[in-house]
Amino acid sequence: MKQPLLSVADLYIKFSLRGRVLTAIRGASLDLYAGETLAIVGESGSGKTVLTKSFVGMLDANGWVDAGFIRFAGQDLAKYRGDGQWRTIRGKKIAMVFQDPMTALNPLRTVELHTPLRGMAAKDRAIELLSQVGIALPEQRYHQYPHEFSGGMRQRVVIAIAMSCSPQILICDEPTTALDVTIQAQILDLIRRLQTEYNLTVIYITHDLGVVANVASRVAVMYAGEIVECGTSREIFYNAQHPYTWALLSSLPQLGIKGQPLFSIRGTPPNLFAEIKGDAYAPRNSYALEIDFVKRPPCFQVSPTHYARTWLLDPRAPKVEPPATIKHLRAKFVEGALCK
Amino acid sequence: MEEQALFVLAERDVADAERSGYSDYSYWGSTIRVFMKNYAAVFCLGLLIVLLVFTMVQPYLPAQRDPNEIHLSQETFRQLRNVRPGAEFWFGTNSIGQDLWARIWSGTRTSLGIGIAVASWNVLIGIIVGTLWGYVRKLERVLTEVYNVLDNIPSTIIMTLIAYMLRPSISTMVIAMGVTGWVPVSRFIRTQVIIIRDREYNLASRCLGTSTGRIITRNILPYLVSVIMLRFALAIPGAIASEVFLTYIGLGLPLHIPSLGNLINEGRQLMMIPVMRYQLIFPSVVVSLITISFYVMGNAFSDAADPRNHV
Amino acid sequence: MLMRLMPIEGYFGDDFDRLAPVQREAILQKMGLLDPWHIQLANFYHDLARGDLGTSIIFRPNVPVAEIIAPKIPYSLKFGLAAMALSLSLGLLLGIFQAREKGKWPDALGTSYVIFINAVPAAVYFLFIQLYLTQLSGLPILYSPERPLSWILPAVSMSLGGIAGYAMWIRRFMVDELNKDYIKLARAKGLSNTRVMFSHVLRNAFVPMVQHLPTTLLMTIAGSIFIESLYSIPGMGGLLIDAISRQDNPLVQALVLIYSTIGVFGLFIGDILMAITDPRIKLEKAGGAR
Amino acid sequence: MQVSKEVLMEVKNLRVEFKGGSKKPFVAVDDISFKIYRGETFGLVGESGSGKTSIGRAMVRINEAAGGEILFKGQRINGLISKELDREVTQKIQMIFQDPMASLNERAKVDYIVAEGLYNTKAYQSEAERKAMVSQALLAVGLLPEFASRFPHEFSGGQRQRIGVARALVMQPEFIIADEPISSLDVSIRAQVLNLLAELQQQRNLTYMFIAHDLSVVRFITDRVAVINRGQLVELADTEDLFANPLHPYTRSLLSAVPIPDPALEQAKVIIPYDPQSHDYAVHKPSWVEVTPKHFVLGNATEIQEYRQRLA
Repeated sequence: MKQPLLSVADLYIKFSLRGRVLTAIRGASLDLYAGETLAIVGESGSGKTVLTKSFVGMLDANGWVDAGFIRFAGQDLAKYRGDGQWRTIRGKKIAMVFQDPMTALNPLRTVELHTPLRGMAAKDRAIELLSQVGIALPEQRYHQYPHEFSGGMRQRVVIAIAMSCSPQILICDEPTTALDVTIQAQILDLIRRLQTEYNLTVIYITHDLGVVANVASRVAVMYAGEIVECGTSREIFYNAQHPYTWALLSSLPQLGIKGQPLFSIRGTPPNLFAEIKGDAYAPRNSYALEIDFVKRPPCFQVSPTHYARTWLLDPRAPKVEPPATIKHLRAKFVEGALCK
Repeated sequence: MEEQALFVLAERDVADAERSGYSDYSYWGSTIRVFMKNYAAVFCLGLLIVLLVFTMVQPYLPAQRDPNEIHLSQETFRQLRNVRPGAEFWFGTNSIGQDLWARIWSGTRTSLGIGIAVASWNVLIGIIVGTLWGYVRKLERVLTEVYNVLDNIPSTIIMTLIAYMLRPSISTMVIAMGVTGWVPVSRFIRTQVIIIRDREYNLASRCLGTSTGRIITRNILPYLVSVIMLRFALAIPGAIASEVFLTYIGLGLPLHIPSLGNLINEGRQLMMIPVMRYQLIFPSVVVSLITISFYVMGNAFSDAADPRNHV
Repeated sequence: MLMRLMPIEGYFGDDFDRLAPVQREAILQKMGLLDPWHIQLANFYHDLARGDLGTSIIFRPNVPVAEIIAPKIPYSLKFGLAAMALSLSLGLLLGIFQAREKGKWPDALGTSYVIFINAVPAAVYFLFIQLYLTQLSGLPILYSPERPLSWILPAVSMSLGGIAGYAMWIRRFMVDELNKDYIKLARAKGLSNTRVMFSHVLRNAFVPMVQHLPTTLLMTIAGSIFIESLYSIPGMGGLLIDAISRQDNPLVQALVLIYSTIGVFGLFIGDILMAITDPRIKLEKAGGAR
Repeated sequence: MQVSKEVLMEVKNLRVEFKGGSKKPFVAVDDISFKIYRGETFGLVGESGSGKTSIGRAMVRINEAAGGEILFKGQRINGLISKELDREVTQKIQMIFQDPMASLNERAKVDYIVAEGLYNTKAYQSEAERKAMVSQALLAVGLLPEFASRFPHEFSGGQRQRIGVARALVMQPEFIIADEPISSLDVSIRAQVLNLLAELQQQRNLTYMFIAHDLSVVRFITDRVAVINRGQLVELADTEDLFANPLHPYTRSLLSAVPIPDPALEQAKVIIPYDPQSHDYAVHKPSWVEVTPKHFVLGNATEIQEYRQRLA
């Protein structure tokens, strides 16, 4: 087994809001391997952004890592305090790209001033970066203000900035959600190209499973602050084990049959202020077992690369029939395995 | 093993998840909770209530004097001028022998009255003009022009001018301050209205055929309650300060109507004599307590009413 | 600029008319105040264009108003500018410091100061400064042109309101900017806090700040009326109070006109500064011309 | 889905402009025409800024039409119209908005929100009847009648969107414009709303216009689709026909870029870029042509020739 580049174990992140404590991340464990693209999927509030922000020490002032560790380059990032320490990591080893390119650039600064480099050599490097992210006429663009760029162009500039210190890990937080599909495809292409060129490791946060299918080599599914299922892209799409992943996949109109109702999840995610007993997904889960309301499921290993947190994988659990869409996808998994 | 028994499909109604989905958040509840956590503001609120109640009931308390009565000495029949604070006159007397304690509370009543009247007027006109300005596009140009004219002249100057033209009286005061006082309020309200005017829920109301008047009263004004209250709370100390200013430059109320501005002005004339400074200090302290309380309370309230500060 | 000025003068021309009842019939006639208002207005503009502001009636009878006011201007200007400079520099420093230390005790202290100055009527704290600071510091209580020491207190008092104003706005805008996405990005690319503060936050906070320059200017004007009379500075503010107490209409009117012009001018400068500091505004105009 | 040939809604040469100060007005929508038949779900697809929302808003008369006509059951409803028609249109044409967080009045109770249209059209006899209508609408969208006394912030995104549907439903509409009704919802909740819309259509014989940027959703829910680019319709066809035989290069490009939640298919897909310059419209102006029955496309004579060949 390869040594992970970054390793998170049993991480708890809490926030204090007006005297109450919210547990945003509840015991997440995750390994990131060099050169891969890991997609983190989950709905809003599932903690995917919070988790990755903790890798660069950018949690909001009222949040803190309560337990667990984040191991990177022989250090435990969870123990980092103060900006001085973080600046050795942030931007230089791990860089981040945010969702909305329209607000991510200082409107009063030209592109030139956004790059953290200075001097003549720096200018050449910046122009080189701009052309690498696919900006035409970088010499001219270099002196323009953000409002003179379109959304897709801005996102390219943001990516160029993130790349400027040659980081090892690039975290992309929903970088294409605010963009049109055609532009989205271009940006995804760009990220993939940069990845092979620079041997980058990419963490990709999104709620769009189509995007996941495009970019990811491995997928982690998050629900209510924990990682409920994690595996290679093929394993998650074609051989999902957790009922939440089932629900996500089978509620997609792309996979649905026209004229028939889609599979849908009822209710809403749990309140993270309250203590969660058992499985967080249980109240909305039509496959819930009694034990889901009592005891938190452990991680069950499905394959060396695939695990899921659901009691359904316990040998004592009854066999359940997954939704039709999932069975359909599983057929492909078996097919794929036979081809090999 | 007992756990074994738990490995059966749960017979629970998934529809229950629907019921548990809503939160128990309530806007005003949260506002009050956040406000109550700000002890300084709660203290100011308490102080204001006490002051208000006291000024209201003070004339009916036993052994209170008429604020305009000139007290004469029992023996010499001369005016009891500048008597220092003591058991007889709690806050002393002024330069013609009137009881400062009675004058201060009477003055507080006058000044607060002026303040509340002016603040109500300014906020009322400000809301009306501001909402029309912000919401009715046809009026936008005209009102913007009017605003440019009114805003370009220092309001202190306009106020001075009006007070100068009219005979000194309480109504003059109120008019002078009311002529331009609503201008910044309306501008503020307009900005707020423009922020919420094109939110989707207003479009939805228009789709449903809701009239403009109803959109303003049901969709827009309820969102502005907190900022309106803030404006109101801040307009009162503003009006009191203006009253002090006008009195200072000689356009204040006649002396037989005590007001905090009057009293400070009277006190100022004697301030060079250290033993008589109490005549300046007492009214100044009362003014400052009132204005600071309103200010702190108003700001704390607007912070508390801001949903971003709620959980 | 002209478009903005015109209606104001119209307003004052109108006022001319409304001021009239205070005066006696004879004077009214002599001044031509019984003419229809549009003729008055025309006369007023006509005179104004020649730099004639009318003559004083009571204060110094029959002396042109311009002559009375002219010698006062340098004093007011001197103190006005000194106060502006003080309030701008100290106010910005205080505000920036508060924003940096947001939530800690220096911030709370600064906020208390801002609340105090905004809430308490200016007259009250001006009086107390004159009363007690002169004793404590031994600075002169009245202004005298020969003693520069006596200039300190008036200038400082006049700037107090401005300091509070600038500190409050710059703090608020800096805190607003700090919450924006591009600050996240700037930090994510590894910039230090100090650099983020100065190269991004401060400059961007300045843009909305510029809009509030004129308001603060107006505050300084109002303050100057007090201060000049308190410290017996022979400036326009003191003159205004004198003119009011003696009911000298043309003089009051002329002073009011001057103060309003300053106000308008302040707003105009605000607009220009706004265009200079914000590239987006510049572009829009240039784009229209292209 | 049964689709009669009755035209419910017709848009003829619609033009929508926005005035920005003294400058030339910005043309959001130019010369657009289409028909919507009773009982069908008509999709309108385009990228951001294409003008799709402007069309929808012109149809509910929030945006004024700068030119052209909008006909409801053959009657013109834009411009000045009679009071009775205005009331009828207000009641029969409803809209569902994109953002459930922004489209409900936070300061009003659900009861008022749902009943707002009823108040305006006075469509009830007594207070009790109004209450009953509100409860019914809430039940129809799968919410409990007791929710009427609550405020919107007590609900989740999916529940709020259903309140928005109830608000439209209570008016007994015939035609509903759904402007990206699921794009700001969480993935897990989208299915709820899509199912609900489909179910209501069957029960009440509703006609929908479904505005979206997400082609996969459009494919799932619509019967016919129109593709709009920069304020102009470029292609209109039955949904399956359009997905099987996209003709216009813009449509082809859009279809090729749609993400598919299946790694094998997604990683194998080839994106066709679209270059607006590829059309040579200097000499031959494009026109709106029915290439095969019910399949319209924008193009000049040469292009249409080419499209026909491709289909053959």
